[in-house]
Amino acid sequence: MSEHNQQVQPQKNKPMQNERAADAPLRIGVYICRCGGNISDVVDVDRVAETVKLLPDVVTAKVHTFACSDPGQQTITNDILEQNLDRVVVASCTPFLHEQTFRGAVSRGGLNPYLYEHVNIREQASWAHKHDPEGATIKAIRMIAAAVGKLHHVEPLEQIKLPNHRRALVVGGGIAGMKAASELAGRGIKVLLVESSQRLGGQLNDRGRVYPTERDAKELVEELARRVRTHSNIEILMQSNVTAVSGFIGNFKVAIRTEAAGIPVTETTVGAIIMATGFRPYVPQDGEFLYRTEPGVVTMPEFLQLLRSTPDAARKLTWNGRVIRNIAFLHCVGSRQLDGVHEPPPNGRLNTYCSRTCCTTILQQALEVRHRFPSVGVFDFYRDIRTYGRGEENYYSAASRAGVTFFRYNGEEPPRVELTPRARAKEGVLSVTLNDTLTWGTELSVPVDMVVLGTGMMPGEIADLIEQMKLATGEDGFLQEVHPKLRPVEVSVNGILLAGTAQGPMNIQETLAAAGAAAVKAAAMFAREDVELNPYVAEVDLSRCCGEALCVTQCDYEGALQMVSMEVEGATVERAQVNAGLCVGCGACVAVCPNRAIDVNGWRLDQFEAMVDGIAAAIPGQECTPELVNIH
Amino acid sequence: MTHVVDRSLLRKIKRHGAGSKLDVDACFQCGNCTAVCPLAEDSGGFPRRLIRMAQLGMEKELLASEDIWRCYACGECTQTCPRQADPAEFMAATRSYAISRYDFTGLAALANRSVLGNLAVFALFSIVFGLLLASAQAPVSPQAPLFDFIPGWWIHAIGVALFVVVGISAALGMFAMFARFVMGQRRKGVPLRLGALPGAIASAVTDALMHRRFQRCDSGQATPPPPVEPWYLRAWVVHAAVMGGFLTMLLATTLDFLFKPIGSPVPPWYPMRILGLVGGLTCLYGLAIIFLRRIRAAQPPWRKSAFSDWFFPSLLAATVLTGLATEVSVYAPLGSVGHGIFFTHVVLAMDLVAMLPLTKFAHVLYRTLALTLFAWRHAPAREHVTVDAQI
Amino acid sequence: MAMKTLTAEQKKALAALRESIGGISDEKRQKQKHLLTTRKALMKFLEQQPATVPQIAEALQISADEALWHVTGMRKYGKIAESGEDGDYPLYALAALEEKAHSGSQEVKP
Amino acid sequence: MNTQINSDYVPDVLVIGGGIAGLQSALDLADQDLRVLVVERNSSIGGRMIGLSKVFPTLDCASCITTPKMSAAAHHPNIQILTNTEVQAMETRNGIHSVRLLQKPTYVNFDKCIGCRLCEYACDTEYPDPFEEGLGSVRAIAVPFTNAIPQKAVLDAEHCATCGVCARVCPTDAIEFDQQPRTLTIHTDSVIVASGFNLNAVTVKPQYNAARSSNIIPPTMMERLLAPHGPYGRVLRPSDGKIPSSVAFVQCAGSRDESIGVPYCSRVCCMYAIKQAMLLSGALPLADITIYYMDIRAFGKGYEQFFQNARAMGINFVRGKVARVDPIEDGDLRLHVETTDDAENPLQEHRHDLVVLAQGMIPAWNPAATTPVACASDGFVATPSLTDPTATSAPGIFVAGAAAGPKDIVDTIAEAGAAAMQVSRYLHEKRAAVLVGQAVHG
Repeated sequence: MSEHNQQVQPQKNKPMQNERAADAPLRIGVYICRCGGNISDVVDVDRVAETVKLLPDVVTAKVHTFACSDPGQQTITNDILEQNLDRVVVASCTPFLHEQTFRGAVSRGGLNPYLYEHVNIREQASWAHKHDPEGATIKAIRMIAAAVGKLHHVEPLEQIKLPNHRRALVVGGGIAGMKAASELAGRGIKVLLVESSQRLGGQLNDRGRVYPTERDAKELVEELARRVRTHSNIEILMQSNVTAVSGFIGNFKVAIRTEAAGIPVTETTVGAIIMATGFRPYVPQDGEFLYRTEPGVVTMPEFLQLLRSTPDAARKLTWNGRVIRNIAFLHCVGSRQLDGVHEPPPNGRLNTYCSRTCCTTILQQALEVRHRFPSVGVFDFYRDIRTYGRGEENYYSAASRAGVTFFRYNGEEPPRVELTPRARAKEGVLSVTLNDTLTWGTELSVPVDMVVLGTGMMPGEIADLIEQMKLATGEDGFLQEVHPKLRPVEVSVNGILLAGTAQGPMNIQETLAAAGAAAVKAAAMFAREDVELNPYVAEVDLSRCCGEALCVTQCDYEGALQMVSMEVEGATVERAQVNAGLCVGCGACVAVCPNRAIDVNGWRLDQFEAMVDGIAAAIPGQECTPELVNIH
Repeated sequence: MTHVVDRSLLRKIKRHGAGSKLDVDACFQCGNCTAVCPLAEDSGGFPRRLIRMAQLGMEKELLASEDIWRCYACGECTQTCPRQADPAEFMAATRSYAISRYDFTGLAALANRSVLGNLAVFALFSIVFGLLLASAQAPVSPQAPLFDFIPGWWIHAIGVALFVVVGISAALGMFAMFARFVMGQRRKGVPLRLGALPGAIASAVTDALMHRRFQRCDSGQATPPPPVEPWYLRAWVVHAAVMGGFLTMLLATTLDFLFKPIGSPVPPWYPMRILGLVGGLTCLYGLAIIFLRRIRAAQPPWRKSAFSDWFFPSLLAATVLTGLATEVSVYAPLGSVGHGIFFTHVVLAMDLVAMLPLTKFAHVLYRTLALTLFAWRHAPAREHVTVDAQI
Repeated sequence: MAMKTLTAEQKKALAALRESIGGISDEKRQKQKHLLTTRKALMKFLEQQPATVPQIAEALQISADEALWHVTGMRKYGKIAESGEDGDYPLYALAALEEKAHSGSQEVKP
Repeated sequence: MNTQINSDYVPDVLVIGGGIAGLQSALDLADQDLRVLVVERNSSIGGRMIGLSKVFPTLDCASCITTPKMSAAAHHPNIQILTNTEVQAMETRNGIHSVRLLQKPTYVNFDKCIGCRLCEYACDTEYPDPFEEGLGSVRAIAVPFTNAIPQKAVLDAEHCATCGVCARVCPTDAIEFDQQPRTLTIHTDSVIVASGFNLNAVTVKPQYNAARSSNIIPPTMMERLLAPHGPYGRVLRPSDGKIPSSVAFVQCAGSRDESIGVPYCSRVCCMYAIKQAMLLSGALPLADITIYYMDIRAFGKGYEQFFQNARAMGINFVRGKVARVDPIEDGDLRLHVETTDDAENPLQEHRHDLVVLAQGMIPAWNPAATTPVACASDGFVATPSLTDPTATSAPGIFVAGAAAGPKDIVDTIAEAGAAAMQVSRYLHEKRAAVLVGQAVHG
């Protein structure tokens, strides 16, 4: 729609902030979001608006149901244009979600986007003080007062522009890594693909057929491997590991060590890093369902290996020299674990999540056993059958129709795998016993020759990389995205993207989709000449710096703050210098500088002081100021 | 005591189903069938619970359950089954399987498992009765009265003997079921009061005769909006017509046997004759509707038909039709054709009786017994039944 | 609200639109009439005291779900507002004139 | 007409559907400087998601996630959006897709309309609001809903009483009663099908009696009841405005059921039922909430924990397929279920005053009828490639989101990104090939 496009252009003829007469009062607009009801159900937003309107230089204060929606943003843009606002406060949800949204709205009004303050009155007021509406309302007012105070001390800032190396590093040569690499290469972007093992394809090399297409996993691996091997934009380093990462978006320095002898550590520069480090299969603890105690108890990967190594023509399924007549499949081994029911592993962390792929994998194998070896009885022990994906429910119904017998247990009462009493050993050396909820809680015992543990997925072992790259992991140990819907493949470090099961359990199509999603973010980033970063970085006031280097020793971010030699009044002295690409604006340096010679743009000490003054000031229009700390 | 799973029972039961079409393996134990059933009560046993027993090989429990007989095959479960596992047909197959297991001669198993077996048993009985009847046949002219063609006393003698044998066989089968039931209840620790048995029998027999339970299947409570059929087409009415007609004919025959000298000529308006005629026509009406439904196969339970579903009504229809033809030939002598019809009728009637404990027809006995047992099991708890189940 | 008069072209276009939708049928006319009279009656009823949906339905001789629908529409456009509860049912009352229904922004005035 | 786009506008990509999948694809493509045309058949972009209350498992309000994306797309210099527009047909020749579009009249000139809603306030014809699932009312001329984009009034001719008052109050003379449908054909190198899903009807299983009670509702209606600005402003049941005290969720009411021809799992129902149950227990602290299910499919990241939290909150989970729902007195409903949770008393009847049926997801559009795109036996777009799950059977045409099978929002967004990547790779390779071809032949 053309009218939207017109709104994109800032109104150039409007006087910009810095053209304002120095002594003219500010014109501040405050926008308070109901957030549907998330805020307004607790905070009296109308009262907040009326109150903050009385704060110095606030010329308008409005309430909106969804400030982030287009009409909400439009209100702000229009007010800037029509009421000549030169500062804006939005009090809504966390800035994590929508700070960028409102900066955009402010820009469209022709205002420098950093003349804007975001106040979080959802997480910090309405949600935190759900049962104290009065306290939450007062808190919201005070927080807005702090922002208004700060706005009296801000100047326009410009985003930091840094050169963008149009080259991506893909860590991991499984299907996610290969997919991401081949997509980017096809888009004309150079890719460095690093794989730690000797073969491409990762875990999928150990699979038979993939569901739901029932085509050979090898086909999929080979097709992707062919693409990455033949594409001129892709450089592959096999048997190699990333050993060090530094730098920032558009400009990461990585060190890669290749296992083969004589090859020195490679150091190279990339603009983005795609983490496709995959998962590792859950390995049961010794004795868990008699695993490693009885040879008849195997994990799913081991069983897949058995099926693949059994010739198509074989009439019987044998394992350890024994003919298998009955098989039990156990779901949720190492997944959906419950506190107090399951033995925690040595690291103490239970796998409470669902591994997403085990149900269909089990049913696929159960079906294959019934088809290839019709005399083998197949027994399936589940909690919930989770054949959620396209075509997956068919496996469940086909397995039922092929004569697989199902048993359902409560998570609190997992089945027991035991050695069969000697008297019944001829029916099977092992037995699986459970209280079957489908059989009105009756205790059932199924004699079998083999128990296949439906093992799930565990986070890959990449602790070093996580440490190196300062990545966050979730409670489940997998790499954590910023937000599952808003920024699903990004992490808190800009320029690092997630592809596939490094992020959590996924099946093959989901892995390929996630890899594509990661690639598209990299492609979009590389569409720009420069990388733009927030200007919230430290800045040294050379007139005050005396070169004591306290700040440098305090800085946690390698390379962000360095002492450099420079000429000052004819003498060569050491002074602190900030690398804007590496500085995260944490402020550790600010705290230690004895001369107040270093400060963080956008979060300067005088701005903090103004915020504190704003919080502490009397609430306008209120005779008796409520207690300052009304927070539980 | 843990139960050891055995998959073979389901395979055996499936052989009693409508050909290879019984897809009960597909059942994923959702319980829809039980909850949709207008007759399921208390334990919620059927059909899901019975399918589960079959899946796991719990034969003892399955045969001790009276639940299979409380189903009137309305087909609601099959129509709504999310896996299209056909629970109604499973129930029918299980009834057939149970008849075979209760019968000690093995003939039921032979008759119920295959078309050939069914025909073989039928042929066997027909030959035996045909030879027996023929053995006493006097050489008479085509105009001779029917009971000179085959002596009435001989028919009666065979008939009485047949009834005794069948009676014993049926009694043994019913006892087999009864004993399993009692043992099953004892295993579960459910107390049974002997004093409550007569009351239970009385209520069960009235239930059966009045089709009280069957009527619930037709109540329209099940599938909305009920395309309410006219009363004369409702399943329970049709079933009552067949049953009632048959019982009426049986009554007429018995009364004849008791009060009318053999072969004595009676006018067409003789009360027993009229009773027999009314019974026969009623029965035929019911059978005609059943045949039509099976041919149209529009919806469960008519969609799939096992051979036994055709066989028993066919035998009954043939018996009634030859009976009516015999009636005609009494008043309008048809010569040797009439003799032939009469001979066939007697053989078919004897087949019918002989196959009573072996075929679908046995449900007359087993269902009544099942209703009795159900009423008996529930007798002590009667006072509490009225509690509303709503939560 | 400033009311203009329709131009000749607008009138012509409106007539054409009316024709293109097959005219205004009696049924549609009745429906519109019913809507307006019901709304009017509802306003009048609520002048006496706040009422629940079943009470409104009974007073207006309409079904409860229809009553709820009218209440919903009138609430949306600021004619009535919720005012407390009576047992399991919310009470509805006439909205004070200055209390406009929620629209996107507080300061957008109809 | 609501736009100035003509057939001479040649986008790099045409995206069919302005829901979350289409918008995400469009944004990911536009950020790579590709020109994108988004075609949406409704009056606003935002799709299904903009009608939701909150989203699992984070319980973010759906608007907070959707509206910024809608807004970003609407403001993006590389994205054009056509609302009220349907795809009529598509054909492909020499790798160029010619897509015939039908723009339905809105009777409002979008270039003139300023979204002031004066027409809406003046109109006195109301009809059941489709955005509110028919629960609320909307006027015959109205801005579709609070967060709609574009914020333009649209006249519904079917319900219009043709009184003309809208034209009399419109400050910018935007009302155009003589607007006609317009067809235009767009030529483009690539297409993304993001046409989304519908739910099958609540009446699909006659045993659930939805035709006989307005208190048996689809989940989308429950979303509106729970939405911050839902039709009633709070949770009430539709038959008489009662505050519900006992709410049932019947899972697999329109899927995993061969008897109604939808054998597949709809993938999202377990999670949204749990979410709705949690939101309900917040809105109605005294109400009993029960979820009747066969298998809880909490498979995604953070979903299992979400399910366990719901259990801990006191939401009842009853394992069993509900067989019948019977309307009884006082507008209440009686559910019949055999549960495997209770060995002693499995056959149960439960009384509730509001029942939500988890309907099945079915395709919203069948492209196979008018375009080269093939569908699979389940009716959704077929994705035959092993390595490129967003590729359709037709070269240059890709698919994202629920058009290729039931999918939750997280998976939809990932897939939309993947489809966008495929398109940009396809275009790059295609254009590189053309350049090479020109170099060779030229």
